[in-house]
Amino acid sequence: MTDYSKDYSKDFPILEKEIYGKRLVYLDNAATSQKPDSVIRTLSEFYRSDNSNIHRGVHYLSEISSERYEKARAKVSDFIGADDPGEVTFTAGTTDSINQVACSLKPILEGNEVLISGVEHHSNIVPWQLAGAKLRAIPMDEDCNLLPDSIEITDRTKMIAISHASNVLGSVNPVKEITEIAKEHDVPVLVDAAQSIQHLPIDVRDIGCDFLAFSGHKMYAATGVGVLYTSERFSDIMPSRGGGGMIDRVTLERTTYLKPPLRFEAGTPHIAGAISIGAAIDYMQNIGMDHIRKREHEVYSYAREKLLGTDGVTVYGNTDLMCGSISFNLDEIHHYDTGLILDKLGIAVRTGHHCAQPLMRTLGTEGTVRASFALYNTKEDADRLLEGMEKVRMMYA
Amino acid sequence: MTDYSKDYSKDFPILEKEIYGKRLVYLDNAATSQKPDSVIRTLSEFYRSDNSNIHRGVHYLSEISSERYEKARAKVSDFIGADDPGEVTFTAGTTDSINQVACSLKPILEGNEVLISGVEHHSNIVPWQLAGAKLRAIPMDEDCNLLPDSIEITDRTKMIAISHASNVLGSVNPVKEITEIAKEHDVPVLVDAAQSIQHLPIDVRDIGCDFLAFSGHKMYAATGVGVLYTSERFSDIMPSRGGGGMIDRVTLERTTYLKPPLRFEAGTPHIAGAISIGAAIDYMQNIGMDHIRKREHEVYSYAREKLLGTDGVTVYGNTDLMCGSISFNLDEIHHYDTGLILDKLGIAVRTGHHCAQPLMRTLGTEGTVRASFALYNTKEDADRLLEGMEKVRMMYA
Amino acid sequence: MRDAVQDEIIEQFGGLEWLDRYSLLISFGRELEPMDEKFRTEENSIGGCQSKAWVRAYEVDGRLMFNADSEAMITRGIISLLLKVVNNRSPREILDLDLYFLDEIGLKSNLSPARADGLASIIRRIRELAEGEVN
Amino acid sequence: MRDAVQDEIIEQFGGLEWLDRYSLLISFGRELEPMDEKFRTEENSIGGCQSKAWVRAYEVDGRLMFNADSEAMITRGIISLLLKVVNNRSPREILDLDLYFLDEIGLKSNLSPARADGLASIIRRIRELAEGEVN
Ligand SMILES: Cc1ncc(COP(=O)(O)O)c(C=O)c1O
Ligand SMILES: Cc1ncc(COP(=O)(O)O)c(C=O)c1O
Repeated sequence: MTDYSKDYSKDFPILEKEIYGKRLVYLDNAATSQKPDSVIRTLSEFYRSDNSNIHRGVHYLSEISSERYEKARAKVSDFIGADDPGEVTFTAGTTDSINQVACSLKPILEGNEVLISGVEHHSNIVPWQLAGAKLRAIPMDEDCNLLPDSIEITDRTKMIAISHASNVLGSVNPVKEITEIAKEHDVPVLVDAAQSIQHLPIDVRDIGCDFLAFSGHKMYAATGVGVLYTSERFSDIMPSRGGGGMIDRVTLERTTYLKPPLRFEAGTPHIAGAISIGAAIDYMQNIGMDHIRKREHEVYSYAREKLLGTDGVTVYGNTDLMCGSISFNLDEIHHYDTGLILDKLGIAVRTGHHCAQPLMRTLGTEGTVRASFALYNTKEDADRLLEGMEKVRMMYA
Repeated sequence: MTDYSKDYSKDFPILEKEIYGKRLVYLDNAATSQKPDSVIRTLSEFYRSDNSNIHRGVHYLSEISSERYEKARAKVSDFIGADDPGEVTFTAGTTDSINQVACSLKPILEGNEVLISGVEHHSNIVPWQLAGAKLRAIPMDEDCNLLPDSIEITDRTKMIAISHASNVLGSVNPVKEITEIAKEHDVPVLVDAAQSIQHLPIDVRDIGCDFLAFSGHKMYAATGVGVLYTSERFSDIMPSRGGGGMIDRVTLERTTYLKPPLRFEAGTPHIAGAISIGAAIDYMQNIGMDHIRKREHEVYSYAREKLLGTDGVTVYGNTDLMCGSISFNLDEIHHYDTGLILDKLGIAVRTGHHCAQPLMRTLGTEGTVRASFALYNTKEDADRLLEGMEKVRMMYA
Repeated sequence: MRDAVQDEIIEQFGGLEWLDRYSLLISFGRELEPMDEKFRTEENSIGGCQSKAWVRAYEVDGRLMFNADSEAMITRGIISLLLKVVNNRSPREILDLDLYFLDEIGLKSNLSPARADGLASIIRRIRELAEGEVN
Repeated sequence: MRDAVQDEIIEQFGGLEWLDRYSLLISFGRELEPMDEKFRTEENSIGGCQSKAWVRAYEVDGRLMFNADSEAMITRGIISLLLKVVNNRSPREILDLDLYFLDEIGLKSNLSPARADGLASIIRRIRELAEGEVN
């Protein structure tokens, strides 16, 4: 029997903090997660004893750093079920990963079409626009759930780019159904896993996607680092960035490039950050991704049901499989006001458009209050949120 | 009187390390510098007590993180003499900074010409090639010193991109003379300050450049973060990356962007990394950049003169103002062998082409041994290097 | 220099807990005259805040009158205080004003440009409008 | 399975300090027959090392003979040891070989793909060449 009552918050130093005299209830995990002690210590111990630049270094520290960096790559590869660590590139984050794909494929995308959804984060919208593609959204039902059966792929559709889980609604999108349809038309699929990698077990072979993007800082690791999985099928696409570490031979006239993953890692990478992703994966795998999912689901559903049962609250989105975020508004009360008062009660939520303006327009609001959960959140945290909202309503009564 | 004998290595925990039973002599600073305790502690304390995503957060931690991030930006702005913090963008590193400029200006560069030098790092070569520009090198003398008087600017010259200091030779290039010539022809200038920011006081107004790029990890700060200074004159260029945080309004049809610096910072930035640059600047400014320069110069010149006075050693490059790197080879001994043996003596140097293949061809070698210095290196370190080289020679005698 | 309007606000907020301060701001916000729809233009709007906000100014006998609004009630409350302080002064006086009350009633952090409520932008706009009238 | 050639190498290096091991490798490197210029082709060259290296194989009576070279003397020394171990064996034998001597003489870290000497790539190439002969 798994123990759902274990208090993981003890592993996260910042959660001991009091804000305005109250224990911090951190529900802004979709923006960024907190870091376990093991990750923070990995980072400082790296700088204290192993730090060096990697690749081609002839000296001891460089060897150790290179090995630790490559071990982190292998760990990510296992964690997402890639065929080979060569399919894993370290980037600066989800946004960076998606921009790299959009930039590499620009010659194909320009003037053509990228299929996205109506719940996408700006980071999965703007890069495609900058690459010169037209965007079309897969139809959704009234709960903002994608309707894969309504996908229309034309000759001009050169990419399907879909978030695995919505950062606003928490709904998990049917990415596997989508890749199956895409395969029939031989259209590549990019999955934005920024909001799922920390909540659900992920297997790129099972999903069948060609690209997968996520951020370290949302999965208990450092800021400034992320991952781009690129299926071996796309190993020879042009790198989008040039610099040290990714070239075979450089002349002023002509340059040839290495194979992936180095091909896609121009310049000195975020070595400590990559290693911190390895440490974060260790932390999560020690608990177990299945356990994390079940535990989070319990707290998430509890909070969601309580919110749905509260008068005067609009909760957005609704589907079978959800994780992470819950978005809502209190009737007649601006999301910003709600957030501001919750803050003074020690409850950290995010308010606004959550970098998803097209979705906000669909929801008919300028913004929402978003409570987003991580493995350390408890039903008690949910109760604190609900009490806080009661307080907000009283202040406006 | 400044005290040049102070042992700054005490501030850097890794330098207490023994490698193969010998005190580590770290002379691979051009690849990456070590981090002072104050920077390492800033990083872990940030994650332990302030970590949050920034911008538009309504809660306490988000406010603190945002303020610390913006304070770091202001500190960088002061450090390089920018007119306004809005001219400072945090990037993933020098390579990333240069790629962003090349990508933003691609419409202007494509099919036209970028003037570089023959001593450039691949990171200041390949991005321009990827942007579709032709490269031409400013003529050099036999010591690989640029000859600004021989600069030829044509109608097709759309950018001059020059390293401030060579990562191989240590020679400081006449960037100010170059910007003056460039101004006459209204050609923008990018200065790659990856190898100067940690050694010399830098003032972008004095240099007169339009762009300045450097990396945090080479200036005592975290990996995965860098800076791009963009003169206000170029504040309206197209951002090269899209995503959260840099947009004003997004629709599937059309997106409008914020002003710099946010315009150029798509996605969650390396918040902890930016703050670590602030801490590194504090560390350097406490010592004083002038003091650092003088102190380093003393050690650097000592090492260089000793090397020049040693039989059977070829030292590359030679000019009045030098800093950081010294490149050399032992006659008849492959640079890799030299590096390998020095390593076992506890001396970390880098060997190979140092991401500067065009320069290697000019020097007529496949690679060099490079010893590169930082503020914590001493004459004793230089002596260890020289003793080590004597050992290498004996082993090959 | 101390200023009677600001001192009065400080006295009202003196010693209140955070939630009581917000309750007071909410009631000030409710009292604030809404800005006429026709003035809620792109030109009068303020960027950089999570809740939309608008500011405009008009002159009456050499003194400036401000009219401002926001979608969020607490921001409306702050705006309402701000207008009590700046309204009906000469442009020069406005530019010379030290808005110390914000600090003293605990809203100093709202002055950071990184703040979501955009108070810093609203104040900047007020100053710009006053500056436009000085010459 | 222990193997006489490897055991002999291990004995030679046994108990030596690092610098003495390198001296020994240098002398092995010096003894290594240089590869004929005509075989130093793109096809025979090994990527991923700091010093250029080349490997080729040829068959003699069902056994493989390797010929390899590097610009760096210590790498030549390691190559020389490696060839002593792999030369003159059947392709099957080569594929089954456990190169334990590298670990035991302290060169295990050279097997990491991140290593600048490319030893890992050289061994991979040797295996590939043997594999090509198995069927
Ligand atoms: C002159 C120069 N430019 C650019 C770079 C690239 O810096 P980074 O790898 O931090 O992006 C380096 C670092 O090696 C350098 O020395
Ligand atoms: C679904 C989704 N995609 C992309 C991103 C962008 O991630 P990052 O800011 O780490 O690049 C986010 C984070 O907010 C997200 O939620």
